Amino acid sequence: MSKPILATDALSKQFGALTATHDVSIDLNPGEIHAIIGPNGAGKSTLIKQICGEIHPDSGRVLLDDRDVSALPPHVRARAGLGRTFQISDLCMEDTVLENAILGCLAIEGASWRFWGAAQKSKTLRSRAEGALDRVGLANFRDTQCSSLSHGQRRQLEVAVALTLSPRAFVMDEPMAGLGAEGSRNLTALLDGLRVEAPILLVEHDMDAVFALADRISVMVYGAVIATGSADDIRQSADVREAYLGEEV
Amino acid sequence: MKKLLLAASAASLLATSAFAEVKVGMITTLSGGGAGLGLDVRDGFLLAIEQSGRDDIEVVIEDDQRKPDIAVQLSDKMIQSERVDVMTGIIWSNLAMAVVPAAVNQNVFYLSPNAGPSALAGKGCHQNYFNVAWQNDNLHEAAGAYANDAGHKKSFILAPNYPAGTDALTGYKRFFDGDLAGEIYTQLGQTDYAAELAQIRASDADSVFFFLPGGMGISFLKQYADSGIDLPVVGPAFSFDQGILQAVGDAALGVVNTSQWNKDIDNPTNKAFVDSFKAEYGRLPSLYASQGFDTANLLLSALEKADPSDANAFREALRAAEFDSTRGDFAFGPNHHPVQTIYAREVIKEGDVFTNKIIGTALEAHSDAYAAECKM
Amino acid sequence: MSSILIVEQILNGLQFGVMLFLMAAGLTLIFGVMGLINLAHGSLYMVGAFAAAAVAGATGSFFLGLVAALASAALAGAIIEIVVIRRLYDAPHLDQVLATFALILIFSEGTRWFFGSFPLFLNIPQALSGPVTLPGGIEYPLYRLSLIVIGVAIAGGLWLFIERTRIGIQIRAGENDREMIAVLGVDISKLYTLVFALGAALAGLAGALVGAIQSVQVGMGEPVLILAFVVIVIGGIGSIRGAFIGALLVGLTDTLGGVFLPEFLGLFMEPGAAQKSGSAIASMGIYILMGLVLIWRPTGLFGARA
Amino acid sequence: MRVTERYINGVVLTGLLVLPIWALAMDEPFTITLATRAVVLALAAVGLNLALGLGGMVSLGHAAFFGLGGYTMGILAYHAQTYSTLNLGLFSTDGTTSMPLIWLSAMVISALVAFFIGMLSLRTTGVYFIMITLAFGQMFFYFAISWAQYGGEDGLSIYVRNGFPGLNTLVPIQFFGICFTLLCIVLFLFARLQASPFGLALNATRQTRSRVQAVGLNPTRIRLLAFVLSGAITGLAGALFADLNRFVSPTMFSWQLSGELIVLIVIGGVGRLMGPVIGACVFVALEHFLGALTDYWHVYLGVVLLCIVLFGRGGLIGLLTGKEGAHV
Repeated sequence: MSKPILATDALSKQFGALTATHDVSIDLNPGEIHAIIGPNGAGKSTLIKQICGEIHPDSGRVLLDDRDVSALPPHVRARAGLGRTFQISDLCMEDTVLENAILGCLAIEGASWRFWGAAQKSKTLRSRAEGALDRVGLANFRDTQCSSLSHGQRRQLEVAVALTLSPRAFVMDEPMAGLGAEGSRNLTALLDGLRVEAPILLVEHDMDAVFALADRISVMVYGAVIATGSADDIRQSADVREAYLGEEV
Repeated sequence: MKKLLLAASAASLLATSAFAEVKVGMITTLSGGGAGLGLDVRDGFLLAIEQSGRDDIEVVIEDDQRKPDIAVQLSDKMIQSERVDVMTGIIWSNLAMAVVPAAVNQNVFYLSPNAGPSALAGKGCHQNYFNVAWQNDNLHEAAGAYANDAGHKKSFILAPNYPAGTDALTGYKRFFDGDLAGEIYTQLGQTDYAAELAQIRASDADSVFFFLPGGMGISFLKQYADSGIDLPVVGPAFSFDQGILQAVGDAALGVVNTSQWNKDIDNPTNKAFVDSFKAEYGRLPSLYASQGFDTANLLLSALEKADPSDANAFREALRAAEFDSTRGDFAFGPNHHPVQTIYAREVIKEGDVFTNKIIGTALEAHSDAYAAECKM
Repeated sequence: MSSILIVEQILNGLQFGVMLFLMAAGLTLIFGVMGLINLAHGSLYMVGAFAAAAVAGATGSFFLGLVAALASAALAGAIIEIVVIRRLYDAPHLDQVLATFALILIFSEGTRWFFGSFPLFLNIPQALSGPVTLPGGIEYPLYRLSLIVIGVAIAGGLWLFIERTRIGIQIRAGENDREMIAVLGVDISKLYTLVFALGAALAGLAGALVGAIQSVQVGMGEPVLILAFVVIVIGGIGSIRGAFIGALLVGLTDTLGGVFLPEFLGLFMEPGAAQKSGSAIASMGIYILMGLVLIWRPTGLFGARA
Repeated sequence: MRVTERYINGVVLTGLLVLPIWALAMDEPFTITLATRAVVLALAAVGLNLALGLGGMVSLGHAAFFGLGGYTMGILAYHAQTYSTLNLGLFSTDGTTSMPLIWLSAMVISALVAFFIGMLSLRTTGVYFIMITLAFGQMFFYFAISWAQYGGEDGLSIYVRNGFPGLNTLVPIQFFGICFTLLCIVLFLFARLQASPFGLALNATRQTRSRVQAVGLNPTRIRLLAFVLSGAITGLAGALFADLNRFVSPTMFSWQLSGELIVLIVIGGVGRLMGPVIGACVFVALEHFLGALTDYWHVYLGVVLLCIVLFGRGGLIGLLTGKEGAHV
């Protein structure tokens, strides 16, 4: 087995009496989609936030390409190669689609301290941004103001912005949230193709999508990972059945 | 009253009035916190102009909002746009410092109805600048002199931490022969004096001198009266003026303050002024009103003799100061600041109204400490 | 420096702090429940003082003056809430700052229009005037002592009101989740008007109480307003407890700094200069305090962690 | 009729240039002074607009930089006029009356102070940011009041306007020309910056901080730089304002002035290139004409402001173009 690109090592986080994550160790290998599922409140979003650096764990480490990034702030982790999407679309609503995509290119092109010359006229920025928009199918909307996009298009744009970073790994927090059946199908197809570029850590409630996409699935309950395995393993796991269905073994 | 105001505001709108031969620009504080003083100066000034019966004097009135930058802007307007011959009206020293030096250097005459900063009395004096009120230190110096007469030996003195406050304490100390039990600079705009009162109580002072203009003085006196400290208090007239005495109330009764004017000064001009002011505006005139009235009369007296376009003759006419002042004798010293008598007054109650009564003379024919520095 | 003087100065600091609390409590409540920055809170303080002065002047009763202050400030608060503030709850902070800045202009000049440019008279009631002797031989004005007692009593009452009454529970719920209490059938707009009027009444009461020992004049609310903001920022915006602690801290820092800093500098410098620089630094004291607190805890002492 | 923003910008700048020239022809020098005042206030507000309109930093303490610029001018000119030496420990100077040097000093000093204030304030957000900037402004205000050496609350008068090579700055139209040129330069730079990659990033920090982090940018550093630039521009305006009045005083530090700068921006339109310019013109005009009509003009100003906030989202430009302004 090749070395994992992203890994967590015994991440734990308490909020008062509430255990958000307990001793979570998961990894993400090249070329795979690793899905994390679990009931609401299981700590999936908290886990993502710890991986991306928005919340500091009480103990444990986050490793990216074998490098300990636990002490780094979110933007440095993003530069190091974490491409993140948000559960609730987090975009610059007053800006156009293209501007949102260009924003994603600034760090990697080292352009954020350029004060001269219009961002939109920079060839390097523009070609990278348009490439990503093409990829998710938003090329025709690039001059549309983000606030006039449909919900599904915003989800696509989230993915496009993450793509512009050329990340080592994607970390996606419920990308299908709020999408209809057709939207989910389109996005599933898009993600399916993305894993070639970088592996995806996918938190998702849409089980059709998860079982269609995931190479591996981890199940989180009450902040702890109770099972990890292929789709079939998880279907048959007694622990998972108990957690979801309350069946005694 | 209405008629007067109308005339004034109409004047300020109609920039060019065919028959006006003399144009006077008045920049004063008519809105915000210190508006009371400006209103009094304006009313006193306009009263004198009206009584003169001259219709060839146009007074352009503008509100400086007590902001120096606005005052400078208005001064530019008066000089550049209205092309006034004479300016007057400024209440506050800092505004005067911002406006006067530039104005008098542009060949405009300035007659100060209130502020008298030391810089304009000494090295910065100017032949076109006349102060009709006092040099800032005067009333404080008189307070120091009065404290000697009253037999005070040890004073506790306080003033706000800004230039006029420093001048006040310096002025008091210049004439006071006794020792100081304490010297405190309070914050400008401070409203609570509990801490200072505690220090006064803890000291071995036999008298208190304070200079706290406007609302600060009201707060101080009320709190002083309530603190149970019963040392005699001396201050300049500013905190005991007709306008604010009613807001201080009983707390001010018996306090001695120094002033170059009071409504009971016995001369016909003053009597006529007090009566006509009451008749016109329905309130007792204040110190500031008297200064506005005197300023206008000085101007009128000079206009009788010369036209402002003949600057030298007009200046001589002003310097002669041949007008009947509400305060009796009035003359200018070599630096164009008044040489005058300063009285000690006591706060009394007449019926329902708090007012002042003269109890003695603090300084006679008093000039100021800076006149020698003035090279005119 | 005698210990009597020190105790007296501490009492002064407490009295100042307690009055600041009355201002700050309303501000922080309004921010906590409605998320609104109200720059016009100082105007309500002024309204209270003017109403008290006018009514006490007409009737001769200080107590009636206080009632008038409470009523008129609450009424003014309710009116501006209904006419203006209500439209600003979901607006960005910038709009709130601006609209309430506009209200200051309207209130200040409006009051001057109505009452004239001269300060009004309001004196302390006969029964509370003069000093009393405290244990230890400290002479202290009875009225100021009463202010401390009234202030602490109101703080306690407010705490009981928020913690123990039905409306208090709704207010606390409103701080946590606006939509939820609307779903639970609470008339949210009435609740907001009520909270706003309550905050206004507290400010008006503070204005009347303080107006009796200070000067009742246009613009009196603005210096206090800024201090009250410093208080709630130190205490943590939205926290009544924070407002109380913050108010006492600010009151004590301001009073004691103004007295002891010049004394302290006097050990090294000549007295006149020590006086001047001491009071200069003391006047910046509370802002320095606020800066330090925010560097240490960016959301104030008792603020919700960001 | 809806018009484009570009068209409005052109009309406003042309109008602002033509008015003083007309006044010159009509021999109405005071109108030129008023126009200069509007231009200088606009410049100060353009500075604030960089922080507030683009970066979403609602600073209620920008008077600090305005005042610093003013005092830099006042102190340098004071020493030059009195032939005294200003000793700053490490180095000393005899002051200067050269405008370009004064501008440079004012901008450097304002930028340095903005850096320190920004370092501390940008740890906070929202209301806390508003309040902490207000507190810093107040600190400077009180300091200036008790700084007796430079006049304290009386302020500091310089009797002659500072010089600019080849021009007579005391002639109103020439001084107007200097201020107007500076405004145009700053507006041009502002427009370039707004469209630049940095401007895009800054604009994004206003809308969503977490998104900016997620794309690998440090929002605090971006905001800090914007705050520093903003302070420098407002400081420059302060120096010009002081020269316009030939006078500086602590009122330049007052929090009402910070409030007024925000008012200017909102009247014109938040985050718009010309928003502050339009706001300043309207404000100065209101001040002049309403002030002449009634002593109580502040009441009307308040009502006008309220209407803009409640009904006129996007300011005057928004009203004319039918587009909302930036949300802060």
